[in-house]
Amino acid sequence: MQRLINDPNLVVEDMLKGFVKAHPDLVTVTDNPRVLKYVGAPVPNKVGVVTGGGSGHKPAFIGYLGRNMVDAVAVGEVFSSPSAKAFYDAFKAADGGKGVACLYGNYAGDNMNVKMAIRMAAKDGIEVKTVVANDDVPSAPKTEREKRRGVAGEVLMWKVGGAKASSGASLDEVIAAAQKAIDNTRSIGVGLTPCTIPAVGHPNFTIEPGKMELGIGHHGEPGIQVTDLKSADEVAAMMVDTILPDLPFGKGDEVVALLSGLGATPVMELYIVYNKVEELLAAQGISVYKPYVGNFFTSLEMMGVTLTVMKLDAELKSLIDLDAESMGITQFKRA
Amino acid sequence: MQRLINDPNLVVEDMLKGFVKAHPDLVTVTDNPRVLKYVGAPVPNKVGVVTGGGSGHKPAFIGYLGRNMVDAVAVGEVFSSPSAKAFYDAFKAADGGKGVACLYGNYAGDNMNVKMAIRMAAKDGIEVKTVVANDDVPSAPKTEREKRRGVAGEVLMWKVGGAKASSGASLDEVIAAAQKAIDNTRSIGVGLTPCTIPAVGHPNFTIEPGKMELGIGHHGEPGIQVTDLKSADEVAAMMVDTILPDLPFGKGDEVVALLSGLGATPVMELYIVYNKVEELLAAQGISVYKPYVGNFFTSLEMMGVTLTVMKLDAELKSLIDLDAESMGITQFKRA
Amino acid sequence: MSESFSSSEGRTIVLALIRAIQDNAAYLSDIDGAIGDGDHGINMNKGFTLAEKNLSGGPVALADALDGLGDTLLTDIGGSMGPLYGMFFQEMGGACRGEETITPQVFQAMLTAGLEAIQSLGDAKVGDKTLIDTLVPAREAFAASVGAGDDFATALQKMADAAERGKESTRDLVAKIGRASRLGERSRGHLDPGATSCWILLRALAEASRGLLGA
Amino acid sequence: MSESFSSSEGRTIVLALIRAIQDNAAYLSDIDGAIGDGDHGINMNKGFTLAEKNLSGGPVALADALDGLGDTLLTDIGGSMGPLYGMFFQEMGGACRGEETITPQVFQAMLTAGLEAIQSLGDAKVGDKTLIDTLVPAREAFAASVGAGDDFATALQKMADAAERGKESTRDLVAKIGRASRLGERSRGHLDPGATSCWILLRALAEASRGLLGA
Ligand SMILES: Nc1ncnc2c1ncn2[C@@H]1O[C@H](COP(=O)(O)OP(=O)(O)O)[C@@H](O)[C@H]1O
Ligand SMILES: Nc1ncnc2c1ncn2[C@@H]1O[C@H](COP(=O)(O)OP(=O)(O)O)[C@@H](O)[C@H]1O
Ligand SMILES: [Mg+2]
Ligand SMILES: [Mg+2]
Ligand SMILES: [Mg+2]
Ligand SMILES: [Mg+2]
Repeated sequence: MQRLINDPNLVVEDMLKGFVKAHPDLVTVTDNPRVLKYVGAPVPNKVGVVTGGGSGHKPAFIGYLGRNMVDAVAVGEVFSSPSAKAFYDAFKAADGGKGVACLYGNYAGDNMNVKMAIRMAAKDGIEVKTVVANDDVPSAPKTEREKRRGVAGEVLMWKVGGAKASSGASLDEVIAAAQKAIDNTRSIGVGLTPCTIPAVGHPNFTIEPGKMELGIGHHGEPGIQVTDLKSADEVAAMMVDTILPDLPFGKGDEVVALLSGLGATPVMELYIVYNKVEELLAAQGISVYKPYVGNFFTSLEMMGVTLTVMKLDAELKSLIDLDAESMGITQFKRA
Repeated sequence: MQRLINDPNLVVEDMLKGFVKAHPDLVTVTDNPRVLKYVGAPVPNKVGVVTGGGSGHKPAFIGYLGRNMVDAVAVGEVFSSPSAKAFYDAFKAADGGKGVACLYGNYAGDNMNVKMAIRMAAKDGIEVKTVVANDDVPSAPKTEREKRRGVAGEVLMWKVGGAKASSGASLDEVIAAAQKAIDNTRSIGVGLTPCTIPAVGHPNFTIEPGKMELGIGHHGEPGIQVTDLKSADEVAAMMVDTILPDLPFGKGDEVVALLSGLGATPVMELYIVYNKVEELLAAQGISVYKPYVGNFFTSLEMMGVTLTVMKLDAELKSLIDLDAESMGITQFKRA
Repeated sequence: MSESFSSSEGRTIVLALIRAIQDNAAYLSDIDGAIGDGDHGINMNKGFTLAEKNLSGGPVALADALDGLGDTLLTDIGGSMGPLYGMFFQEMGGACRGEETITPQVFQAMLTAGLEAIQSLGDAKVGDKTLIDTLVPAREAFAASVGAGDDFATALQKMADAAERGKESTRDLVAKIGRASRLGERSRGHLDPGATSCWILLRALAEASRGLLGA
Repeated sequence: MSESFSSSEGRTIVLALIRAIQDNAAYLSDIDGAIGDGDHGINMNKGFTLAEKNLSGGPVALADALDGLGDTLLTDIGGSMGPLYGMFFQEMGGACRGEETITPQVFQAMLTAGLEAIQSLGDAKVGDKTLIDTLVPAREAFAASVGAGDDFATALQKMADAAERGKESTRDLVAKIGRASRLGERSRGHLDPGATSCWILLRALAEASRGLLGA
């Protein structure tokens, strides 16, 4: 395990300390060491936007704290849901009096902890509503969409939800926009190597050299197919072919295409894959309104990529276009 | 080799195509397929800022094309200098009539190709002056600073040079600012794993599991010490202890601290290392005016980090603070 | 040998649970290493050891002690185990709140409340290779034994035995839920870590209770 | 057997150089694999094959043919080999520009110009384990042979033989420059790839020239 850590049981603590030091203009601590918030939170009279999840997915989750983005994040151990208390404290840190939109991913632990945190918040009179991201196509058939995992589509859900909240919208409006974002979004991942949780010390699944796993999850959850390692163009085609029919996307659609590395894949290769993705979308009459290529949602030092495509309407376009300032996404309108 | 590529001899071509598709608002092609330029270049009456180098270091080099940053980049094969013609064409693409500042790293190939490109440009009446980054402390003793390699300090040289050029400065002023930036900057790298050039297909150096190499270069050039893999805190201390005495940095200094991953190290770990770096600097009375933590200058899928520290004066501070828009660095002043 | 014990013995019972997890932390991680990610013992030990710190010094009502343990797991552990075991102990505590003594009937209500809490949170069924495979037969055995007229101590022993058989049953199962489900057929032949920790907890609970009954 | 050849034979000479690199591309990469990154043959082959495309069909002056080869290497190869070999051939071309025939004196001037171009660009010295270790003794052998009154063909042969000995000398050297210097002592025992490609080029140059001389 070639890793730069101290005590493997304290990687999250150490990382959080460094993160706060590196981004003092964006984030700050709260009373709960497992909750960070945007320096501006709670923004009075704005719906609070909260997320949370296990660590090891940088920039997710704390990397999306910021202006017009997420207000507070509950932080879990590596690949493990934050506690109910952390979600609850994140709700309190984010609540500016208009309620809280908790936008998170569909994992058993997160579902349970969020459910209980909502009960705790209700006692304080804080209204919390949720959107549960389930953009990962390979994790369940379309007829059981509620079983699908949330993956990099969460980034677009936060972008949209954060922008909507900043527009002064009500909690129901924020929830509706974020829900629309995730309903219009489909993702798929391809893994090329496993990864190692520091406290565990060895990979807890394998991908043999020369092989790849189509449909793998962000924690190494099983995919739909293990094949010989394909070329970048073939991988692009496999991903596009799996997700386009699922929504379905079609001729004339304008989309966001987000191609994220899983951590250890050189960014050079993300552009090689994106080159083909864009070409394949164009061939189907789908135009990329806004591309995001980079490491947006990773899995420690896993090699591989995830492709996320979101179909846009006028509202989503304007929300995607809004300025944003966070470690993971910083964008400004052209002067 | 678990890599997402097509023809290993065409990775640069494929990557460039994808890059241009992913960043149409920032970069555009030129007649030379190995030269990309900022969409706004040449900016009339602005000194053109050019760099170039081998591929495989993303965001470097093309990732720093943008507003208030670099105007044109010459692109080489993976880990191999661009041709003289590419540098020459980059000069032409960047020249807005006030001459060109070529800010690049100290490598034999780059030195030779830039030298010849300058001769070619002279025939066209384009004035080109250079700053050659040599921030890598371990690559030669201080008495032979001219032999040192340029590493992640180049990013700060581009930030400063790009900002200075945008201020309307003359070529000599831009060169002076960029030279001051690099003269005030010291770097060091630590490698934890080797990397593989796709066209070669196997690593061309080794770092045994459980070991690390202090002072390694961006292409695996030899470091000063191979040791057992140390903790993040110890690695931070080794890096800080090597570079601080070299300038030297001291009590009361305000600095930029740039901690870059080498490609495959999880970003989580960069924050773990940064946490200690900041603490060690503070202990010496050195305060971090501006931290940059992330993947700013990588070496394919090498694991490891580089630490770069730049001592600031009033001019450098204001140039570092200026808005910038590029794939590698996007920053805006607070509204 | 008595047919009930005082509800003021919360400290005794919960300390026994904590010791059981501490003593078996490495074993539980080893089991998790075979089909999971090897951290089950680490996770559980972290939570239970923290609960020990939060346990006040003097005698504590069983309801409060169990509630406190559940609280700590819920607050500090996260993951799936935090809420599952957290709610399990909170609901067990709730089911004996206000009782002066713990009778077989109260104990049965506690088991039922704990099991239902877990079932309402997770989606696991018997046969999915989870702690449910330990808990369901354990509760049934206790209820059957009490129904058949056995004394409290015997019913507790039968509960622990059934928990052990339930735990052992997971060896031949293919995991349907959680991390081990990744392995499919390869998960067969290994114990489920959660089922094992659940057996260790129920065994400790039975032994401590039997001690208080003078058995 | 004549003592000069026509300067209009540029195509013949440069095609011989191109073929020599193409035929030995895999060999050169293998050598580079032992102490470098294994791409020397790939790099060289790419440049020389491109130069073949740029070579016009009919007879070409040697000056133009060499200049064209140098141009392609300079324009399209990059790295260190592009400028080093690029300038080498450009300067060789420059040294015979305007000559009607290539005499031993012209040829010697070409070698000297090429060597000086490489020395002025790179910092390598004899003994650093680079192509300089081939080129320097080759030029000296040619000059000595001409000085001693040998005929052109003999001098060419002595140049090629010296190039081979120079190349072989790199086997016992420790690399001081370039990628192989990373290996320190471990670079000893292996040929230097650049020294080897330089020998292959000089041998092809000698053979093609001797052919034109009727030797
Ligand atoms: N939904 C669920 N219901 C009941 N038990 C579950 C559920 N999901 C997982 N488990 C239990 O969790 C155990 C693994 O726990 P642990 O190793 O602490 O968590 P993780 O799998 O996140 O590393 C499994 O052995 C299984 O018994
Ligand atoms: N400064 C220099 N002068 C002369 N030859 C050099 C110099 N630097 C490197 N070389 C030659 O370059 C050869 C390696 O070339 P190549 O493999 O194409 O480049 P790279 O090392 O970048 O992969 C070495 O064997 C050496 O002979
Ligand atoms: Mg586990
Ligand atoms: Mg785990
Ligand atoms: Mg080489
Ligand atoms: Mg090379």
